[in-house]
Amino acid sequence: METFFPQFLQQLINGLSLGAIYALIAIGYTMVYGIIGMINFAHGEIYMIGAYVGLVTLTAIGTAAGYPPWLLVVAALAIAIMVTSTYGWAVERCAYRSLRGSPRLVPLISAIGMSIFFQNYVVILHSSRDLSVPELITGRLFSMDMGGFEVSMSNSRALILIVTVVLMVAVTLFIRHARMGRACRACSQDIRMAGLLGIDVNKVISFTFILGALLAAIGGVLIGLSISKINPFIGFLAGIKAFTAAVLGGIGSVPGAMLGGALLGLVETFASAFLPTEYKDMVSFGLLIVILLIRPSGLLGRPEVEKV
Amino acid sequence: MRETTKTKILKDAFIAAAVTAVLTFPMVGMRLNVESTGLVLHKNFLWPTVAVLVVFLARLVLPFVLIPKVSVPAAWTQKAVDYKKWWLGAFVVLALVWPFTPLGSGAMVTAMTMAMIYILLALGLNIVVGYAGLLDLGHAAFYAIGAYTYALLNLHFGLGFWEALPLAGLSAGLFSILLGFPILRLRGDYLAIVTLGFGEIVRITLNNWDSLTHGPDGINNISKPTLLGYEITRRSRVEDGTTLWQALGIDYNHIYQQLVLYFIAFLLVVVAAFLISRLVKMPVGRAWEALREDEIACRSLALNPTIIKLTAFSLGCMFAGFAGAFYAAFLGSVTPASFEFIESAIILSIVVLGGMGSQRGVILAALALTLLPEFARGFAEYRMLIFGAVMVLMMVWRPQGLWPASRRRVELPS
Amino acid sequence: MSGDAAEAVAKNAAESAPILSVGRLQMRFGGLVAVDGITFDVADKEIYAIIGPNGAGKTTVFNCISGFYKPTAGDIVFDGINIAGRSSHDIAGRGIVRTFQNVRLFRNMTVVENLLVAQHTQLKTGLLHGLLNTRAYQRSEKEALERAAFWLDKVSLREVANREAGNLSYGQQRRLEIARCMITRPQLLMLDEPAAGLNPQETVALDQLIRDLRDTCSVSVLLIEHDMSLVMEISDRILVMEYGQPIAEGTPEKVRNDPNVIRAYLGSE
Amino acid sequence: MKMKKTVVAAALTAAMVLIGGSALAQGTIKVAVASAITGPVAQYGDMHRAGVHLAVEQANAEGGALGKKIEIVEMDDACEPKQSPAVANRVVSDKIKFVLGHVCSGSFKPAAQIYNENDIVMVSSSATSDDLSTYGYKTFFRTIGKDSQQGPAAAEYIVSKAKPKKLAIVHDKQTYGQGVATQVRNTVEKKGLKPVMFEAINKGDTDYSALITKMKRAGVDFVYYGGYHPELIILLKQAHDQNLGARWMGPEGAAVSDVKGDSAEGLLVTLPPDFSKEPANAKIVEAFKAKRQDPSGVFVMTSYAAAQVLIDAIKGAQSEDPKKVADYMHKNRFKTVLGDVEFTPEGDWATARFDIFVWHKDASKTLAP
Repeated sequence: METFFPQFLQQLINGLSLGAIYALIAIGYTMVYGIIGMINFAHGEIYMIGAYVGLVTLTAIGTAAGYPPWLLVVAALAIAIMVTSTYGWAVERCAYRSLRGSPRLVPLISAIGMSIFFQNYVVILHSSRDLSVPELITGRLFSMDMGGFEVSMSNSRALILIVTVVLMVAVTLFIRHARMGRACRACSQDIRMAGLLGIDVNKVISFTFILGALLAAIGGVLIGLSISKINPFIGFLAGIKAFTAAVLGGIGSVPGAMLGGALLGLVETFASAFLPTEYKDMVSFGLLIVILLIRPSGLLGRPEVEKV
Repeated sequence: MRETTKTKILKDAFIAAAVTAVLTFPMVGMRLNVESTGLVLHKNFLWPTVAVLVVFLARLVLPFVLIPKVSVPAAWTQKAVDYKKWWLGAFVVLALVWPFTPLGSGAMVTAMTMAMIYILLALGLNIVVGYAGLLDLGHAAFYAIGAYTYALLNLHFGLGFWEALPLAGLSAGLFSILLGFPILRLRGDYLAIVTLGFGEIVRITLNNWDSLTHGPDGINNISKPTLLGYEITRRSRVEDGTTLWQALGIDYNHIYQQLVLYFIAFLLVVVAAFLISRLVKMPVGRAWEALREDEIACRSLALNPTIIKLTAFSLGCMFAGFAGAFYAAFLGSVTPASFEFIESAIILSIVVLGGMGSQRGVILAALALTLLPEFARGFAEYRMLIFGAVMVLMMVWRPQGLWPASRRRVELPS
Repeated sequence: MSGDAAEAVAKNAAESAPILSVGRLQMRFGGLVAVDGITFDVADKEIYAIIGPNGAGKTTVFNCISGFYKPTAGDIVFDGINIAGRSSHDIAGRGIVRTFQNVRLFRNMTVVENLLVAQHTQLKTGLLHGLLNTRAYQRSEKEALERAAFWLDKVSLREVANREAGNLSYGQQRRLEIARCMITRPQLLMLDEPAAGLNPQETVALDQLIRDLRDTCSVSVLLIEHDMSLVMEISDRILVMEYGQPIAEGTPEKVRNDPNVIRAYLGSE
Repeated sequence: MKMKKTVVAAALTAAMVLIGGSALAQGTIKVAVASAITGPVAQYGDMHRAGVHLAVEQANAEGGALGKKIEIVEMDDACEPKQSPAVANRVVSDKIKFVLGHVCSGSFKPAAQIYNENDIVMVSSSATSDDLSTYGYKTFFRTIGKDSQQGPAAAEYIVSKAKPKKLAIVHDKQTYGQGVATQVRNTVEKKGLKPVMFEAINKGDTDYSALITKMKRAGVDFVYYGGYHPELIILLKQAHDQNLGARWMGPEGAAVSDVKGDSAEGLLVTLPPDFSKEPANAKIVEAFKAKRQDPSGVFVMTSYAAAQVLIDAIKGAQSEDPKKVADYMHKNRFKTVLGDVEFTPEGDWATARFDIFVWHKDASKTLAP
């Protein structure tokens, strides 16, 4: 059994780095839900668009042009952030703003429509084929030989983990201390009252979508580089998994998104480690249904009392 | 025009144009393409520049031109007179006659048969989403359960379509109660996500459970429905069986089989539409709508919300089961690939486009969305794009849908 | 209602068995105790009012009785059964109906449909009956319509019968909500600030309507109201609450002169 | 009850006669090309159409068949089962007697039933699922090996040449992938090599690191993957990241230009012999290059051959009657770019041969030792 612990450690690393991917996307869901109580169904597609803009930038610059890989990654990130945040803003402006007062079903269906629209928008532009992303981040951060079993973590995975942790801390601090952060918290408590107290609710909501899109863009580029393959449909599955993470952690709470992401990543990894791998998705969907039934407010979320 | 408003409009126009540029130049203008030499970027900035100009001019002109609020005059939709079911009659006559007009080509009959299947699915989902207000994103799961129930009964027990049809509806209804009971107390968007999760679980189970469902290969050679006891295929599957055509003494033509399938689908739709229109007028139908309007008020009037939701959910899923059984017979083979989330999204968009809680609207929308691609073949590529866009536009401009139901008028006894 | 007549009604009300009796009701949300030690009972055909400043916990008591909140302590006995903690539709089925502070009608359904839904539990709701359009089904639907017509006349809403509930005036909506409660043949009608937002004539009409309901339909009324003139005028007995605690109970006369009540409302010198 | 039946029957007959068939198309022999123009595996459709179009153009240049030009009618089922009956019904109602396609096994099955019923000759150059030839369709043919022919070839190589200590078999749970993976497992087990793992992954998933770690723990040194290239690319990369150090092998669905980079170096692939290298096909390879199409694409040559066989069969049978053409195809051997093609009674290519190639990081391939 001497290889059990190293293998367990390797699976732990796999789980955490997968969890980081989910957390990065989950924060977009959590912030939007926390503030206007709506599941932004199109958020998975915003992540996908981030990946595509990153790839377009890389292809435009051309990997053979002799720039150092890290510069290319930074350039891809910068442009992806700029463009995808605009998409995030545009989604809110066109599809959700005018539906704010309407019954809960209406904005959700509009979000589903937006998600289908973006998927096919990219299919028409870049075809539905799998496009390979140049491998810019290669090599391994570390690899330890533990009793004949090599535990290692690739640089691209390590980068995602580090970036996610840094972003999470930054966003949590921002929400707690910055002026706009306070406004976000006020809106999430009671958006009508916040409006009455002079907070420009539209600006806060737009900001939330932009921030969510920004994080999704970073996720899109980094994950694209790590998996080295993107297609117009990666947003759908990643979106559902990220939403599961957000709900697991407690929808509406930013640290919850991170905890939920890490937990879901670990659960999926160990599920495919000990069960046949094909049941991995079943486990995560099962987990989602169980959480929503037992504790819809999730681990760190605040339970919502139904006001009569 | 004070100086400030003019510059403000100009500023707005520039911002809008800039935003459009950021949105379109990197994505629309630069298209990735796989070529033998690898990934290549096709730069063509025509459309993005057009888009930017259009937006810029629109923002300039917009403030001056007051676009009349496009809304159909209330009187027209909310017609006060209580007309008998003219729309159901018109739909029946049209659906019976058109195959014999020059339009009735093989491809059109097949497309119409698929449209009938989608109408059946949408009518079922309309009970769940339209009347009871429960957003179900996993309707394709019950569509699949119905299809696989018939396929398996046909494969293992040799049951024909007509014997298996009620069982398919029953099994879909049963599964919906099994799922429904725990999840129906969830609030709107949580319920949506749980049903979506359930839909994916059903699809993955069908794909992985090789011993029962033959996994990805699916089940093939499913027998077609029989008409008046005769088989409608060219050669009977049973040695001495006589086909309908031999009985009628006419030689086989493929379009005959398609027509029979089309009429069976149409029959299912008419029965479903009639049943549902009765259900909606009954107390249970009123309870659905009341639940959609205000669950708390319902509870305060002694209506048990769980029971009402369960009836709506199980009936809706039962119709999806019937549609699934017919789809299996129509296609002759069933694989998990036909029941992905996109099917649930299509059925939902039909209900939404038609007008939630409006049978005639749903039928109109189903016909429109399944037949449009037939007319414009090139359009097929943009079909899903337009689907998504239409769902958004409908919610923004006309949440009540294309042809909303009008409230029934009741004569009060003096 | 002169003072002594009120006294007489209140006295005999106490003797006849109370249809509702609430004992030491307590409702706690996490650390906050919203309601504590509330005890009162409502006799048959009595109009019992609960008054108190905003945030006194009046609506919380209502929600506990009607089953929307599960009280953390105390019991609520109705018709001899402890209904504390039962589901709200179960309690409603036993004959306790309520209105809401902000009117909760089925806005997109017509006035008549609102009244038909309210009779759901009494109608033939079997699927087969309806589908086969059996005679029993038709008879029950016709009866339902007749009862609806009766109640529409009673609250004078017949001319808007086919209009959507959402399009009615505020006063009309209030009356429809009361009619919708009464059509279920309740034993106890709970009114949550029925006079809120009504003009003086409408309040007088409401006063007559409540008395008429009590007298003709033998229903007891449990009332939350801020309009003191209406409360003092119509109630047999009154419970005054402040910060979730009962501070006085008795006939309108007794309560009006009670020093605690005066302090609570007008503030001590 | 008897009376009612005849009345309904009479009405039905009258209705049928009204429709009647449309006039027979003169001048050209219509051939439907049921391809995958849209959908996730569109690039297999591109190869399919490239092969077919070139073959038909060259045949028409030499006078077509029976003095008539071959007219291609392109149709798209996007590899979706739901869309294939619509395509099949269009073929039937347009009175087309010959079909080159469908591309994917999954979407071919519903259509095959309809073609079989209407005696329409169907020649697929990419659907390899075994059960297609088990339904006794007399007009079904394919110019590509089926899974059970491709599986053993790979298994043979694994057992005799690769001789792995610990073999793992993974597939993508799709008709094609699971089919060929199962064939490989059955054959290696028959030859006494028990795989330590036989598992499926989910199509569209992007993280297989847990599976790679499981293989590393099991000490796997050889992995056979059944499925298309998108998932294989990720598996190879993540195995490379975790330094699994195992040799990988895949079916012809994995041999696509996207598979490149050092994680793809040394990948073994079973492929029909690379006919673009055959000297006899030099002229045809030039023609492809002239149209900027890659002749080495896995389904290009098989599609070219499918068109060749069909046209030669029409010429050989001297008639457009599909039954005669099908008969001719069953009885004769055909000279094609794939070499000699002969069909079994079930319509499979009897002598389909698969060679083993080594894939390189620049997406080139060389014959395995």
